[in-house]
Amino acid sequence: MASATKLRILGQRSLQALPALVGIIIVTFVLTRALPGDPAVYFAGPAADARSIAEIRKQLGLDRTLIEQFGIYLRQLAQGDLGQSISTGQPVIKELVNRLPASIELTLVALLLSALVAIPLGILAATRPDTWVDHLCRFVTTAGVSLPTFFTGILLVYVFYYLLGWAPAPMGRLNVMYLSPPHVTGFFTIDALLAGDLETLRATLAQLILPATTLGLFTLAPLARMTRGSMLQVLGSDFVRTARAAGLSGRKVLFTYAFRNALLPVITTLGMVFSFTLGANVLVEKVFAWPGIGSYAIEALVVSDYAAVQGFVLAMAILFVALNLVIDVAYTLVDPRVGIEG
Amino acid sequence: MQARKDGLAMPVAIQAEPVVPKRETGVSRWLRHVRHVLTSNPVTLLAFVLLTVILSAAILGPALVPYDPLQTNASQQMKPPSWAHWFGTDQLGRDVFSRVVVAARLDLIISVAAVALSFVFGSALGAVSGYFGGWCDKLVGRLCDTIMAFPLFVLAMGIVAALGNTVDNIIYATAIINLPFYVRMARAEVNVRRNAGFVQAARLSGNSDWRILALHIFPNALPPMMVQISLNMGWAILNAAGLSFIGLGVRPPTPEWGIMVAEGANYIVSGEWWLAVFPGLALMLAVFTFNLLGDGLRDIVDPQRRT
Amino acid sequence: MRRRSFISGTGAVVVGAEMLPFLKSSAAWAQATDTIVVAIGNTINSLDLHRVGTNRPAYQVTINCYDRLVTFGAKSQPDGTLVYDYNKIEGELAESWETAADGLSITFKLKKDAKFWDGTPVTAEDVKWSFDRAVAVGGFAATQMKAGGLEKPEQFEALDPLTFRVKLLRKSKLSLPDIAVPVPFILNSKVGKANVSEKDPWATEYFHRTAAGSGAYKVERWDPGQQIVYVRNDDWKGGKLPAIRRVIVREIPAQATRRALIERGDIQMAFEISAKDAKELKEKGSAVVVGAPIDNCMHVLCPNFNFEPFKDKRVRQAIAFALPYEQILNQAAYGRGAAMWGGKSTEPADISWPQPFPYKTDIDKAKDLLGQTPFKAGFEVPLSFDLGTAEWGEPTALLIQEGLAKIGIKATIDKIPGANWRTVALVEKKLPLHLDNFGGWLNTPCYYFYWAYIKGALFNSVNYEDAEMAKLVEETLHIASDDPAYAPKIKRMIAKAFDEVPRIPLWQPYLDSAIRKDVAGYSSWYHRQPDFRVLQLKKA
Amino acid sequence: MTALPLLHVSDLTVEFQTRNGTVTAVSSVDLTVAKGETVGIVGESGSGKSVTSYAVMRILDRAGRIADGTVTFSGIELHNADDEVMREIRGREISMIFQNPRAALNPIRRVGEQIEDVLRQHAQATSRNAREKAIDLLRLVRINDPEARYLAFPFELSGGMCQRIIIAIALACRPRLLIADEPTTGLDVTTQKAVMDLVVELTRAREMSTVLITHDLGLAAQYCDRIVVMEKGRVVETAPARRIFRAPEHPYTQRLMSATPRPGITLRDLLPNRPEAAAPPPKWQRSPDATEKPILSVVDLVKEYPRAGAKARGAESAGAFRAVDGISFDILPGESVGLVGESGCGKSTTSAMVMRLLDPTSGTIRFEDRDIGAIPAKNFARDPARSRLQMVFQDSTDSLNPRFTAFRAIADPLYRIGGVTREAQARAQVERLADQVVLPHDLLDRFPHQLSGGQKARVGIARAIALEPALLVLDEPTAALDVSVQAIVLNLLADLKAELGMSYLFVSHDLNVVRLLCDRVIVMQAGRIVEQASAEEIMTSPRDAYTRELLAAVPRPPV
Repeated sequence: MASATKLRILGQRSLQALPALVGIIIVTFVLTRALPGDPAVYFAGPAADARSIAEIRKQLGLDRTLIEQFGIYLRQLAQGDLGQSISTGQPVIKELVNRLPASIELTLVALLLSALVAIPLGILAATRPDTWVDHLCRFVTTAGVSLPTFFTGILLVYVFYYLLGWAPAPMGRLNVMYLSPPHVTGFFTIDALLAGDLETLRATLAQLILPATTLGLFTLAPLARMTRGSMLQVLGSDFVRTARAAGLSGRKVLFTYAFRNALLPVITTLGMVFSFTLGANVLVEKVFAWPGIGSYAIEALVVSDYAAVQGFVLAMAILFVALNLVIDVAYTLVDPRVGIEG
Repeated sequence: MQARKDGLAMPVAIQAEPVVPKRETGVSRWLRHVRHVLTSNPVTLLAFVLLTVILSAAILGPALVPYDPLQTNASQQMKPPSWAHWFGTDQLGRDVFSRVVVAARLDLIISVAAVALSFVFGSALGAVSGYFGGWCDKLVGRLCDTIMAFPLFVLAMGIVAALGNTVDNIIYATAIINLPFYVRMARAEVNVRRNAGFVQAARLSGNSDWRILALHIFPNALPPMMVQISLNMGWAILNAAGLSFIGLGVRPPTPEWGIMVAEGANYIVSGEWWLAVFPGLALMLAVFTFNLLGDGLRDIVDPQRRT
Repeated sequence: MRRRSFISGTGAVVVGAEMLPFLKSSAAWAQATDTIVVAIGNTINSLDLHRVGTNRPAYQVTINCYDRLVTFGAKSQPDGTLVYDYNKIEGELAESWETAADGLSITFKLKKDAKFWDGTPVTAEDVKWSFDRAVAVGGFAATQMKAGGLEKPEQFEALDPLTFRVKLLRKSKLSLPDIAVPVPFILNSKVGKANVSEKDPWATEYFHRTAAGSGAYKVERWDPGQQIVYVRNDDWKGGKLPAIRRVIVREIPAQATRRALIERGDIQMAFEISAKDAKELKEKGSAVVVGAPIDNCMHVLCPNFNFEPFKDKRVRQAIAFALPYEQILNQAAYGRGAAMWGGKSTEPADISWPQPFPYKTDIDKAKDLLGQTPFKAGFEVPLSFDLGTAEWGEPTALLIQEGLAKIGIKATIDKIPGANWRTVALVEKKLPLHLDNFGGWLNTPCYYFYWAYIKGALFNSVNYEDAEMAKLVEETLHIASDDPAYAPKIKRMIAKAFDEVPRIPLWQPYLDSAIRKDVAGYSSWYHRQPDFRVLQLKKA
Repeated sequence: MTALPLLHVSDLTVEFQTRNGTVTAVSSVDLTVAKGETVGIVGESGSGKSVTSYAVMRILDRAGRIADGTVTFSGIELHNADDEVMREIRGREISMIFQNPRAALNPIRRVGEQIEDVLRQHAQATSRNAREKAIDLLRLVRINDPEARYLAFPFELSGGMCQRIIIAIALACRPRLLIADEPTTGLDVTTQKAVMDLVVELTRAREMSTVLITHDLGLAAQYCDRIVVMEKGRVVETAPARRIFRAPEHPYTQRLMSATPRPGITLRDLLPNRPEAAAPPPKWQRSPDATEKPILSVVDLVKEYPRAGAKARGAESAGAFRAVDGISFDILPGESVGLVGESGCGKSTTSAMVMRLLDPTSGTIRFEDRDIGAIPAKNFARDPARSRLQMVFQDSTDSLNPRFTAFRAIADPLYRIGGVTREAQARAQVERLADQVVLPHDLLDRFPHQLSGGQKARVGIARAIALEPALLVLDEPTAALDVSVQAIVLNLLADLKAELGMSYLFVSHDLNVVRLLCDRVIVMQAGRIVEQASAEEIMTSPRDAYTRELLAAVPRPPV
């Protein structure tokens, strides 16, 4: 009975996301139209006269009323057409498909790095609350979240690339001398592995390290904090006491009993941090010339590139919904109670 | 997504007899409590000391600094830190130290105003939807979902780009993207308390729903929200800095940490590290302070932590 | 279909023709001495200059991958750097050309052996199609063509496969130079015609993604927003075969990163670097800085005539005397520019343009001038600049703000994002006080005035209107520069510009790029794009 | 008593580091448990009984430590044994069961696996036969269909079943000593009896020793050989179970004894120094007068909840779950009616509806001749009847706003409904109320967490009577209190009723308590009233089977 219930719940959750998506579509449309500047003028290029601007306005459909424009946008959307970006001159959907894996790969690696550091730190702090270890953990992770990512990024580039020469040139996902691996998933690390090309894999990872560290530093604090908090709570709970009273080994108590329970809120945080990071890495992408959707969005926004901004936000929203679904699934896997108790 | 408190309940077995000294005035009792919170945790103490430093810079800064933060000086362009210019000078020969100190006020205003706005509106919406539930709850929930599904920084960028890059708009944008956090938190905190015994008791005492919400439930939801408030103050500053980095920050020549870091970041590679590093440190210190402040603030507002 | 990675690639737009195997290992790559890596700060958004919406950085594709009939030659600067020579027109696809006696037509003879990349010969039909396209598609291309008197397809005629004639509407000194600008580039019309549709008669969608020309470089790979890779067309007939076989142009948005890359030697060229980097790299010697003042271009402060106080000439002059020019040039442009102030006389000595205006920093005089006006108590005015030019715009604006404050004018600084800039500054022309950096492609003073001092002209963002000026421009625009009537009229124009200062010049900027020591042959162009065809790599 | 005790605790002192300095939770406790013996540790909250057991198991919080004394188990010194040794002993030699069984199990691990964990930790099973052994254990603790239950998660089991799982875990490795820390607190009496009987049966069969920690003297007396009474961290008396009831020696034990409700006594008997001399018990018990008009009349009251959750009970009606299923009863002026039943029987729902905090699905509630059931709960705050209907809540901690001082809590209804506007006026009235509930005035400025349980209960009562209501609903007002405090509060309630002439609707699970205070008793089961009679009748000659079962399950001290 449980699995069917759970499936139904997951279905409901994804349906619940629909109003939010509709909201996103409307808000984005209005927001982009509120952006200053006239794309027709921008599109017309330098030295365009009033007539050619008017022509282009017509061509872009900007001479119609907002309602009409919205209708056209919806119709195109229904056909899976996100329009064409002005700033890169490519169909938005294609750009997103190309760039999304870059952003996701970066974010995932960053989160992985971050989780690998933050979760053990959080556990360590929780097992020694209010000691110097705890304070140190808090201090270190908080320091990480206290710097603007672009600043950390440039600083890392300066030290590890410019001064020390340890890191490769911050020129995107792969150094110029490498060829991107055969496209399967769009994740260079995975594609390189699939192709068995270890050298490209190494090069890809090398490019990833600095931006991922930059982002990872930023996400350390929420993860460590949540891990510590929920571990503390679980370690103080009755069932951990029962387990200890039953003589289970410290390792078993800490991991099988305490940590698995403490993981639940950590998963939620991880999901939130993921979507937050995906949105926030726009700045990091800019510093590292990372061809992700974040840098794409910034450029698009600055030049009032309606289609690109709309496409980007929509993609992010869908991703966000999908992510929540993944969290729900993860939650369901870890917690048998999902859907049974409120 | 539920909010969990990370506090640890007191060991079950030791409910030591509450010891309360004789009659005290509310203020002195509160001060004693504050002192206790501060001394019990070195990190919190540090945070409050830093906060004092930042606050005094914000209040007294313009009176204290050695130079006019806006005064350019052709002969003092890009000078490294020295006795005359502790933090060096920038491209236009302005004194970086003076600018960093004076910027404290604006940055504090941005973060406090943004957080205050999102706190007031967010917690009010959240409290109402958590208490009354029903269509109001649904509506507010959808609103939050919509905001949350946006990549938040990009939403802030969009708002500032659309409305124009003034301090006011930066504050509004920051407030809007922080809104859902308060809504959800207030909703959750109110929701768990809406049928608590003391709320029922308040109903029996003839309190109206609004009064119960405002005077009985809401104040009790405050302590956990304090943590969120202080975290968000830090975010607000970082957010403003990020906006500056892409050129949507406050207008020059107003000194602001974010814009100074953003502009200075371009000079790191060419060796003028002081342009970005000092405002960066100030910014980090402020964000750091706010982040560490949370637990302390929560303990101060929470009467249960009082002895 | 997923075999060769860079064909299916991550959405790479790849041009057909021969595929050279990419070197996979870094060691092998480092040995490749005929490849350079170039960093640019902007995005190339199309391969087709004619297409509406193509941005300025994309012009480099046209310059390197397509040929024109004619182009400008080059000359050496005193410091050894090369710049284009406006007065020297050379053939690219044209072997020779002849202007009719009445000056109303030019006949071009094409090079016999010139071939497109697909091996088909370049014919006059292709030229005709390309010219027709340039005037027909509209937008910037048509506007630029019009400046040279090239407006209608009927003007263009393919006499025989190797002869092409342009009929001119009027005799103009601008016509031939206008044929030498990047706009009238020659596309492979056979490929083009094969890809037209009813909605798209000029195959803009096709050429947007695919280049098909006869130029020195082929587009090997284009990842929009990331990089473009050029590979040499060994069969090029337009000029001397380029020395560099492959050029990889990477888009690196962060300026600090570009600087780090060039200093570390991971790239061979950082195109369009900031004035500060130029100055410092030059001093440091960690890279070679190449650059020259941009012809016919000035950074100016524009007081808008729509704004009441600026209608008064004395207010504008007062401002021109209040600006801290020296400081601006040193602190905002790091000295990388030619002074445009401190002219000796209110009458221009010659017709060179741009030339220093007879103003200098003189606060007393400024106060005096302002004191004669109803605005002696001062006023408030927003001072705007384009966010995209914040690099120099912001410090300049700050210094101007300070200078104006000294005579009681309170300026508030307003950064305007790129998208909005063109709308409010150039189209609506409603910014009261702003910075501008217009430069004319065709290097004559009348051309500059045509764009910037005539009512309604795009770059006349101050709404300056003067009947005499309009008449002078009209009279000088097309006549030859050695015409005896020309110089006096130009002098009059410049004198008016001195006196009425609708645009207050600050300095003439440089276009600087940084190259590694082993790269040679860089040449600066009015169109502010890199020309990779002339570069060489010195063997270590 | 055998010569060598299995467990010997000597001079044990446990200290905790708190913000207010060091607190000594247990001081100089001596305790022995012989082989096969069942020892009860009895005491009220804060007596240190649980801490003593934690110290024996060495599972004190980080803040706590054994400051002094020795703990010897079968010759091994536990107080300074290293962690390795202790892990071997825990679960294998000494095991422990806790109160709140549901929370004591890992919520996201199958119960079978949790049993296996222990078996395998102590090498009682291999990966091959662990499952089999775990199922055997489930069978041992009388869990039906153990193969299926092996796969269950704790949330899928009832509280009683969870406690059986805990027992299975505790007994898995055949330990020699079982420490049961309030094992049945929070369980219904019938479940409590079943669980305790099971524990006794299993430990006896295995010749195990047992330490039963409880606040319930009756329970201890019924199941223990010997009883240790603790007060404020010290052992005040140790004696065989029978003797301690017959002839308690220590004054504290005597107080505890007398305060424990039991058949055949009156309310005043609960108090240690019977104040008969000072004030004879008021005539508060009244005989029902059929002609009198009831103050409250409930007819066919129904409350349905939509079946969102997969609640097992009441699953027959497809659409909704009926928490209260058509009940009718009256309360006469000045009458005290008890509403008794086990958890989930609908008694709290009923009281909430009567209180107009909850809207009934159908049925009428007539109060003082008005159908107040028709007035929506959310509007009732402004109804004139509001002041006439008040309530004392079960959990006095939960029912006091943590941010309100005692004064503000009591003054709140005075300001809101009582028409008081001035601070001085409120102060005077609150102080008068404080006097009525015997609450020292200096406590009025404290926050709830600075008050003891009894004090909080008094604040709650003072608040409830501030408006001089006609009907007071008492929802398990003493359930969370120690017996000695309960005794005082119950007497206080009786006095107040006599003084103010209120009617009481007393909701409780404890028949012994109800009997003491109530004229009439209503017994509820599964949303229905199964029996309604005078208190004496119910106690002496219950008619309904369920009532009889309830009565039988109440622990009876050997008087």
